[in-house]
Amino acid sequence: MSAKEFYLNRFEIRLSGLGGQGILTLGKIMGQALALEHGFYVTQTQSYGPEARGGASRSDLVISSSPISYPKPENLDVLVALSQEACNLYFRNLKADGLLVVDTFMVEQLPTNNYVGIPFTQLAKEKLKVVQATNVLTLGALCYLLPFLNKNAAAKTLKEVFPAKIIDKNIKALNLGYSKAKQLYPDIPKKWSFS
Amino acid sequence: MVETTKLIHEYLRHSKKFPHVYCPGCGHGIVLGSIIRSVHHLGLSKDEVVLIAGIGCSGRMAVYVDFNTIHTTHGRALTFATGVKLANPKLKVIVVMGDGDALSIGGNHFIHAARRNIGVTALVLNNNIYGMTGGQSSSTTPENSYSTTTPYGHLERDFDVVNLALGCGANFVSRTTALHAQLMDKLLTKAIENPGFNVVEVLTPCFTQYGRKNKFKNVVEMYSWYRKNTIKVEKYKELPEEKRAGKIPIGVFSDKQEPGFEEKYGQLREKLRSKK
Amino acid sequence: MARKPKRKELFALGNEAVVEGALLAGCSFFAGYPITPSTEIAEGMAAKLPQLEEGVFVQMEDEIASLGAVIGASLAGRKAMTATSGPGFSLMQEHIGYACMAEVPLVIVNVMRGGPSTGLPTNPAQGDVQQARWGTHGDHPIIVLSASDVQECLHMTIAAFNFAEKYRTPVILLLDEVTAHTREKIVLPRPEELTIINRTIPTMPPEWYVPYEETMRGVPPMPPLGSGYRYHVTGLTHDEHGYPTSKANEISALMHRLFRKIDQFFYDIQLVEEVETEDAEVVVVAYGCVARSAKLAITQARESGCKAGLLVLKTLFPFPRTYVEKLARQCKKVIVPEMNMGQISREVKRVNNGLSRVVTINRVDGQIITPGEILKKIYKD
Amino acid sequence: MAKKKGETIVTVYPAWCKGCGICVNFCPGKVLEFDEHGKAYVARMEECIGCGFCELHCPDFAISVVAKDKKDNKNNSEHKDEGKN
Repeated sequence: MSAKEFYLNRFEIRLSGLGGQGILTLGKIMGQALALEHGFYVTQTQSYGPEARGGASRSDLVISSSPISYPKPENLDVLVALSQEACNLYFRNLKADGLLVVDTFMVEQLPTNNYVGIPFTQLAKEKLKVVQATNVLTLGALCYLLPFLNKNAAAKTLKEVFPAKIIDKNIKALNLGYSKAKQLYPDIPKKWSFS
Repeated sequence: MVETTKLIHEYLRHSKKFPHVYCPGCGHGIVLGSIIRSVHHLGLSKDEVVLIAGIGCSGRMAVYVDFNTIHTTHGRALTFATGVKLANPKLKVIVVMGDGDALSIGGNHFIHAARRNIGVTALVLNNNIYGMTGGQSSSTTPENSYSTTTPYGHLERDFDVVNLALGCGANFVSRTTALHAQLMDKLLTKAIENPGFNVVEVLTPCFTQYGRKNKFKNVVEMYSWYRKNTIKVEKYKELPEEKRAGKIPIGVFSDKQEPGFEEKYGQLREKLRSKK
Repeated sequence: MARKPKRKELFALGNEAVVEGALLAGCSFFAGYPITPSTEIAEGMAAKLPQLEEGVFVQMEDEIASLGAVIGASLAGRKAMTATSGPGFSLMQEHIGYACMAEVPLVIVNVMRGGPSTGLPTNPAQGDVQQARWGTHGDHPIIVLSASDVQECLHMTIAAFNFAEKYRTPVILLLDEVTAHTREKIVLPRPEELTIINRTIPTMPPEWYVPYEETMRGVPPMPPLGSGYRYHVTGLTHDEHGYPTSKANEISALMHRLFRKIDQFFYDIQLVEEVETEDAEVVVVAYGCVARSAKLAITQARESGCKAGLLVLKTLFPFPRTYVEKLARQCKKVIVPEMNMGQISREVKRVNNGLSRVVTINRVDGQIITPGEILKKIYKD
Repeated sequence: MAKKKGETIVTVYPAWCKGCGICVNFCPGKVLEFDEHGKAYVARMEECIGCGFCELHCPDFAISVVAKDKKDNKNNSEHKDEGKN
C-alpha cells in the first residue's frame, strides 16, 4: 500500500454535495490518507461559503506521484456527487473517460449512462441508522473503486481524525461502503491504467 | 504627608528638562506626584512598574518619570498594556489616559479592557477637553459648554466615566479630583495593588483650553469649583434626590477583587499542563 | 548510531502551517480578531498557545487592539504575532508605523482579499501588496514576505520571525486564500534543523544602556520590560535615548538608521526561487498561489520546446531587484501574473526600466489565474 | 506630622515654580504669597502648620515642606542643589 505501486500524474477528484453531508471532512480524511499513509503528493482545496449548512459544498483533491504545482483540479478524473445540484453543476468538469460516482438516493437525473451509483444516504439511514455516516460510506466505496486508496490506510486515518467513541460506527460504515461497491461494480477498479 | 517633594525628585528623569511642559496649575503634575508616592508607598521597584500613556497632554507624562515607560498611539494605551500584562504578569502596569484618549478614540478599548478585567490600573485624567490639540470638545465636555469645535455651545451629552466603568464590570472604580491629592494617593495605591481592571478618574482642570472659554477667571477658580461641587460618595448617597443635582461624588464606587484575565489565563495553562 | 526520530508529518492547511511555523520559531504570544480567510490561524493559536508554559492567546476587540497588544508583548520580551485579512490589515496600519518607529519586532500575517472595502472575503486575491509596503503613514522601510504552498507557509513564518528579531522590525507575511486554505502534507523540521534568531539583548550595565544607539548593524539591542533597563518607548521621532526630539540632526540620524538597517542587509533579506531560468527567454515573475499556476505553465511550455522560466518572489519588499534585473537583461519578455490590477508589476517595470518587454496578467474576480492563461501569454508574441 | 505652628520649613524653588497660585490660594495659614515675578515665595514661615497641602498639590514639584530639626541636619543643602537644576 505505498505510492510506489502506482504512478499518478495529477489524478483529480472532486467530492461534491450539500453542506452538512460531511463533504469537507471526507476530503480531509481522504487527502490525509493519501498524503500521510500512502505518501502521494496531495493538494486538497475546498470552496468556502458563508453558508454552513445547505447550499453547495465541494472538496477537490489533486493526487500525484510528483510535486504538485497548480493545486486546483483542471479536468476531473473522478466526480463524486451526493446531490442533484452538484451533479448538474460539476459534470461538465469531468473528463470524457472520467468516473462519475453518485448517490442514487439523492441524484435521480443522471447526465450519462456511464456511472457508478450507490444509495449512500439510504444505506446510512437504513443499515447504520446514522445519516451522518454517508460520507464515510462514500469513502469506503472509493477505497474499492480507486486501487491506489487502501481501506486500511483510510481506517487508520479515521482513527486519527475522529474521537474514539464514534470510531466503531465509522469503521463499520467504511466496510459497508467498500463491500457494497465491490458487490455492485466488481469491474471498475480494472478500468484505470496508471503508469 | 510632608517631605514628599524630595522623594518625587528621586523618581524623575534627571536627563529631562524641568519644569515640565504642563501649563501653570495643570493637575497633571499633581497626578504624576501621586503616582510616584503610591508606587513608593507600595514598595515597588522602578523596574517592575510600567507606565503606559496615550496621546495628548497626559501622554507626555510618561517621559518624565524613571519607570519603564511607553508613549503609545492615540487611544490605544490599554491595548499595549494588555499585551504587556499578559506577557509578564509580574509587572505593575499603570495606564495614563486623557478623556479623549480613554473615552473617545479609545472608548472601545476601555470598555473591553474593563470587561476582560485585565490587571492594569487605568488612570483617566479628565479635563473635559482636548488640551494639546487646542481645545476641541471631547466625549466628557459638559453639555452647553464651549470649545473650539463647539463655539455655540456643546449639544451632546457627556460620558460619566465612573458609570461607564461600572457598567463594564471593572473591579475597582473610583473618582477624585486634582485638588484631593490625599484621596488620589489612597485610590491609586489601592488600584495598583488590586487585581483586575482598576479605574481612577481624576478631574483635573485645563484652564488654558477649557477654563478660559467657560467663564473661569483663573485656574485657582477651577480648583475652588471642585472643592465646592464635589462630595464624598458616602455622603452623596445619603442626599435626597433633589439635592444631588450638580454634585459630583468622589471616592470608591466599586471594590471587587476578582482575579484579572492574566491570572485566569495562567490558571488555564496550569490546568492544561496538569492534564498532560 | 541512534536513529533520529522521524519528522512529524501533518496534512494541514496553509493557515495551520503558519501556526506550526510560528511555534517552531518561538512565538509565544498571539493577539487577533477573527476575519476570513485568516481565522484558522487564530483558532490554531487559541488551541495551542495555552498548552505552552508561557503561551498567551488573546482575542482582542478589534485589529487595532490586536496589534497594540502584540507590540506590548514584544516589548515585554515575547515573540509575538497577529493574523488578519484586508480590512483588519487596514486597521493595523497606524500600529505598523509605530512598530517601525519604535523598532518592535513582530509578525503580521495577512491572508489577502480583494477590495476595496469588505471586498470578497471567501475568494482569493492579492490586493494588499502595496498596502503592505506603503499602508502606514510616513517614510519607513518594511519587510514583506509571501508563500505559495503549505510547507512554505511554515518556513516563511519562521523566516518572518527571524527577520523581525534580527532587524527589530515588523515583518508582514502575505498569503492568499488558496495558499491559506489548501491542505497538503507538511513535514515539521526537527528543532536542530532550524536556524532560529532571537533579538539581541543589552549586556552592558543598565546605566550605560542607550536604547537607540547607533551600532554597526544599525540594530540596537532590546531589553524586555522589567529587566532593569528602563527606557522610554515612543512613536515620536526620538533621540538615541528614546526621548522625543524635533531637532533636524537627531531626526535625520534616526530615519537614516531605520532605512540603513534594512537596506544594508538587502542580500540577506531578498528570497526568491528560480525555476528553469538559466536559458529562459520568457520569464514569469509570480508570488503566492499564482506562482504554482506559473510553475505548471512553464513545465507545459518547456514540454513544447519553449524556453520559459519562473522567478518566484518569496520576499516582496524590499523588492528583489537584483534577480529581476538580471532576468530582464537576459530574456525577451517578462510576464507578471497577479490577482490585482498590477501591484508587483509596478515594481518589475521600475526595475526593468526598458530592458525587456513586461506583460501583465491581472485578475480581480476572485479566481486564481490558471496555468492556461499564463501559458497563452508565454506563447503569444 | 507637625500640626503646631512654626515647626516646619517651607522652600519654594523659583526655577520650577510657574506661579499657578494653588499654594498661595489654598494654604490654610496664608504662608505663601506671590513675588514681583509672579512666583510663590514664603512670606510667613511662622504660620505654617505643616499640613503639606502645598507640597502635595504643587503640580511642578517646586515646594518642599520639611520639619525644622530635619532641615537643620542634611536635607537643606541637597534641596538647594536640586532647586538650581
